[in-house]
Amino acid sequence: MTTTSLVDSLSPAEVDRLRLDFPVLGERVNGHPLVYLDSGATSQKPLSVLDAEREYYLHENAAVHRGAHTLAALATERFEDARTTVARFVGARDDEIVWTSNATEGINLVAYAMGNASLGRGGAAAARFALGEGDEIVVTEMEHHANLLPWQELAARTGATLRYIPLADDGTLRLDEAAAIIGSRTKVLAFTHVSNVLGTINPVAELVGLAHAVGALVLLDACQSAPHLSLDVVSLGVDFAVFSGHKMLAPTGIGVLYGRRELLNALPPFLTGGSMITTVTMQGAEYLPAPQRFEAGTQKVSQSIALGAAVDYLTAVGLGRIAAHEAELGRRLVEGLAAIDGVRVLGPGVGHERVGLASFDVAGIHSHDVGQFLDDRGIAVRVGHHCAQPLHRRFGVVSTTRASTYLYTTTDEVDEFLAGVAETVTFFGAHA
Amino acid sequence: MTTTSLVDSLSPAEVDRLRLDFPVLGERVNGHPLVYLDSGATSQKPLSVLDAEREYYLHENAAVHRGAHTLAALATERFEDARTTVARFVGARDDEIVWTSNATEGINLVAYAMGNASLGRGGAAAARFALGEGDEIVVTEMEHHANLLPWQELAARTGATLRYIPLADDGTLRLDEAAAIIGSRTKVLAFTHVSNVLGTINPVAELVGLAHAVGALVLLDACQSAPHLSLDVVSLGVDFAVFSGHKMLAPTGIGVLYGRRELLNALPPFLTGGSMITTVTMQGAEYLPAPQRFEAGTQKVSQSIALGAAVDYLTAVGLGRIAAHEAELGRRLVEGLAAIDGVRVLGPGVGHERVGLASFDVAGIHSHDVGQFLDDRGIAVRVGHHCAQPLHRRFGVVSTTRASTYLYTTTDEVDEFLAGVAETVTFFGAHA
Amino acid sequence: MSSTELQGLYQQVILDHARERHGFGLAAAADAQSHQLNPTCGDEITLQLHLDEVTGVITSLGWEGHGCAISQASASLLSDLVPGLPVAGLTERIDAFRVAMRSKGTIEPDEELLGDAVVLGGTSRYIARVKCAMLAWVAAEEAVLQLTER
Amino acid sequence: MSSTELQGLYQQVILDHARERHGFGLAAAADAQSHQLNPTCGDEITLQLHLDEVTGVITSLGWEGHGCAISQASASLLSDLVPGLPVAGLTERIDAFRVAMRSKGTIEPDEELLGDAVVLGGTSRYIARVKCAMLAWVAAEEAVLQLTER
Ligand SMILES: Cc1ncc(COP(=O)(O)O)c(C=O)c1O
Ligand SMILES: Cc1ncc(COP(=O)(O)O)c(C=O)c1O
Ligand code: FES
Ligand code: FES
Repeated sequence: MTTTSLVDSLSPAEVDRLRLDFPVLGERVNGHPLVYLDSGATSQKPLSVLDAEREYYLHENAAVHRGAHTLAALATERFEDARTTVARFVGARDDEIVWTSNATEGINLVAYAMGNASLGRGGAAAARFALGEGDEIVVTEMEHHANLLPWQELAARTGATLRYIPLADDGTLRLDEAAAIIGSRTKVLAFTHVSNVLGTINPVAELVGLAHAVGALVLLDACQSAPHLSLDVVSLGVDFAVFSGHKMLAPTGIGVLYGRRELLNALPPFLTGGSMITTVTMQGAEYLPAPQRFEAGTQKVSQSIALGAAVDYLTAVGLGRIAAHEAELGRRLVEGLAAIDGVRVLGPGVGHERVGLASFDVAGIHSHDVGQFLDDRGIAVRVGHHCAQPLHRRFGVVSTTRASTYLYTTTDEVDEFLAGVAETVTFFGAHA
Repeated sequence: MTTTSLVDSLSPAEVDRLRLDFPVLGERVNGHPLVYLDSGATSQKPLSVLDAEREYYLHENAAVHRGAHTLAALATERFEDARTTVARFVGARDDEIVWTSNATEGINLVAYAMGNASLGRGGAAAARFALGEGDEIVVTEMEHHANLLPWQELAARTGATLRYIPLADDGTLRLDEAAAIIGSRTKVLAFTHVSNVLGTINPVAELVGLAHAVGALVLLDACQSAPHLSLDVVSLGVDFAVFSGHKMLAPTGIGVLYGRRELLNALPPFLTGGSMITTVTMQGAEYLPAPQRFEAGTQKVSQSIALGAAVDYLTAVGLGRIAAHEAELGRRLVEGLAAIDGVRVLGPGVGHERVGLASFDVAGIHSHDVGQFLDDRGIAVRVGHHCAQPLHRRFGVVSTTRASTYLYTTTDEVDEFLAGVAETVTFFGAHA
Repeated sequence: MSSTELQGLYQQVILDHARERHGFGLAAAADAQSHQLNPTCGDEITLQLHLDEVTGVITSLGWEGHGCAISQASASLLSDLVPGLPVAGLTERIDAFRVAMRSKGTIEPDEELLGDAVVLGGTSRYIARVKCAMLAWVAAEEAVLQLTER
Repeated sequence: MSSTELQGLYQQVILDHARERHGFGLAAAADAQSHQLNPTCGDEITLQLHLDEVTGVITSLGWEGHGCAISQASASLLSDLVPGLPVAGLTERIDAFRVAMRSKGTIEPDEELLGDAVVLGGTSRYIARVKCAMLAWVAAEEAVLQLTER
């Protein structure tokens, strides 16, 4: 059913071995062993990632791309090596990878740079990015706020119109509607690869096809895909893609913007400051080509290096196998939840493809109460709107409870979680 | 002479003890013990800072301000405690401290938010931040590119005019000119507290007085002061201030924007995304008050916690004593350099106040050759324009060599550096 | 199977109030009305106060909204507490409730002042849930402000 | 006092060329001219090629600019190398020089092709300085492009 079913999954013994690399998974919470099912919000980190960052500070720390001393040269090399590692991971070229502090910043970068182009910055080369009245930006109804608000604001600043592709009741995108909405006025199409609430994998090729047919640019929010599936930005054909390190074994504070080379070099700068210029006078400045053009000021050096180490870890395990493991866990989650009375899973039902993530509503019990009950037995899930209020509104709920897995999640943990949900119903229902 | 001379400095024995907290200072470079005189670019980190971050990942890592599980609550508490620590450090209130990834981003945040206000975002409350033709932004000729380019770009986007306060030959600001330039058209005055090239400490009170007399906002670039002097944003009377963690013992990827509470709450958002809203529809959004209003997406959690630990370290040593120690080193640097034939120090000469930092030109020898020679004996200095091209142009040079100290710098290191500079002259001169 | 601590948070009285919400429903008009939103979860409440203009005593409190068991029980318990209180008496109770809620479990709420609402005391140990318990009380506080500013 | 490695970087020939720069000075007109900037340091060079239109041989190379000893010596050495070369011969030498420079010290520059400029070989061990050595050669490459595109 899933495209990854041809690949071997991870064996239980292997998962147990991997777990040793993540000491936090051995913590006890409220007297119970931690069952961490909130990797969709942020992942845990293996020792190799923590060590990579520490080693950097113990032996090589210096300002990069500045100064000629030995530490600075070493730091610069490590920093650029990490860029190469990440570039290979997603099938891009080195100079197509821009460091950001998270995916949110990556999307804002593109939106603001387009806003700058709309105000005439970047000259004729940037004219293709300019927006104005009559132009349209298209997103979907399932976007995370990070891939919605920057476009709302850009529309408000430029006079462009924001439109959105609605959802079918099963949580898939209405492609018929998409075909009607994406048209000659469309300048950008921004959508998520994998929904952080529904667990659906969107049909990238179809959407890219629609957008490129009308000359629109495509930005892919790969936050929930880059950590879990193998990703090739070139074969996906997107123009821009963003993701966050903290969801894929790396520390907080580091993210990635991929952009096709000629686009990045035509786009006006966003943040301005040191290390991104060739010449500055009091009157104006000349900017470096990408990626430096978008990397103003002192960079997230140790975090980039740590993201490189995280990618090495993921690559060593194998993205295909991680995806297969998580697809199994996702199936188990949905089947188990669907079997509990009063539980309604959002998005694709039993038997349909999804990643290792499920959001659900329990009739008559608020998600925060569900989460609190589970936390009492050491099970960490996320509750609330998951930064996707329009999506929740679409399904007639204010909030849901979400369980999300990663390579270190065991089937036993999923089972414990399912038992916990069943008991939640009893606990809050038993008093009826 | 310096205001800090009443405070005890650090004894050599104390500095030696402190150095044990910084293992990288024990490295050897090119066969020599490392003499790290590039703290003005980025500081080294004590073990307590590295440990704080690691402990967080080993025991508490989770997404903050989201979800109700135990790890998330712990992480949120640590994260907000760090904010309190940093707020106290600069005399601000908790909700006046916004995390950024560096000082550069902090300045861009204010400049872009003002740009957004200029486009009508933020409504009537934000009208005071709007700029247009006829309005003026004032900076100085000594600014780091980080405090120049964002304003140049803002001027270009809004039609406002950028003006600058020139420098006297001794590297001080021409206050007579400042008084003539700052006037009723001035909307913002942005200047650096301490010059990263000259080592001068600018007269904040006078400049704030001039700006506030005409109703202009003041942004202080505290990058080179927050790590080295005790800073009180309220008594300085500035409206905004920015600084970077990596220059003050913290990791890369974390910085701070201070803003007066009522200003931050009136300023339109800059980056938009998750965790900064109350309500989102497909048509628009309501934004949270500061600081969350400016903290879109997953934050730099472990880096904030590490910055809190860095501030604890600095506070334990004492900023007054650090400043006194560095003032001594600064004196030694300038006196030593001035005594070497062919060396010209930029900025205040012997006998004038400066921090522990000096940039200089060696007649007939390019700064990169000076730096290379010093590096050969393990001495790390910075060479180039130090992201201050207009300043260098003002003094008729393309680049300089810069030595900069910190609390862990010894007088022996300064002496070794001075001997190295003298030998540089001989080496490149001896072949004449 | 659930820990005694959790049983402390979700006492029987709380679960009962969450299910059968006292004071639920809004009138067409009121002497004061406040709407509050809990930004961390998106839940909200609208709360009304009705005053006896002559005696200065609050006659009733009505509310509508959605939220977790804690927030719903808290609003319900508050609506039981208020009728018959002078405005200043309500303010005193709001203050006392806030102090207990912010105490991280160190201060037991005062039963004299807060009546059945003391069952919410356990919430103060769960920092992330304090806003839930406070939601109705913050709305009441804003409504009181409207009454006193008139 | 300075290490042998450093002596390898700053060989006597290099220091001499840095001080007495061959080919320094620009003509009012040239057959090709390129301006290059080293963004890491802000140094720059303007370089001109003069061609014998009949034989297709480069008759001379002139340049002006500022930079470190490596960059100045490199331009000076290049201007010694070029006169008498056909355009294709210059391209061949630029390519050979680049390969050596990018080799991190693993490839010795070919003396047959590069003459005295082989003294710059030590630079390839100092990644941060490779751009210094390359600056004039990149300018020459761009100038050659102009010649061949005519
Ligand atoms: C005075 C001054 N302002 C701004 C900056 C920029 O800081 P960052 O690169 O950390 O954003 C620096 C340091 O590079 C500086 O010294
Ligand atoms: C689909 C999706 N997009 C965007 C984001 C935002 O990522 P970040 O908060 O790391 O910027 C997230 C995660 O929160 C996400 O799941
Ligand atoms: S979770 Fe929303 S009020 Fe409690
Ligand atoms: S340092 Fe500028 S060319 Fe060498």
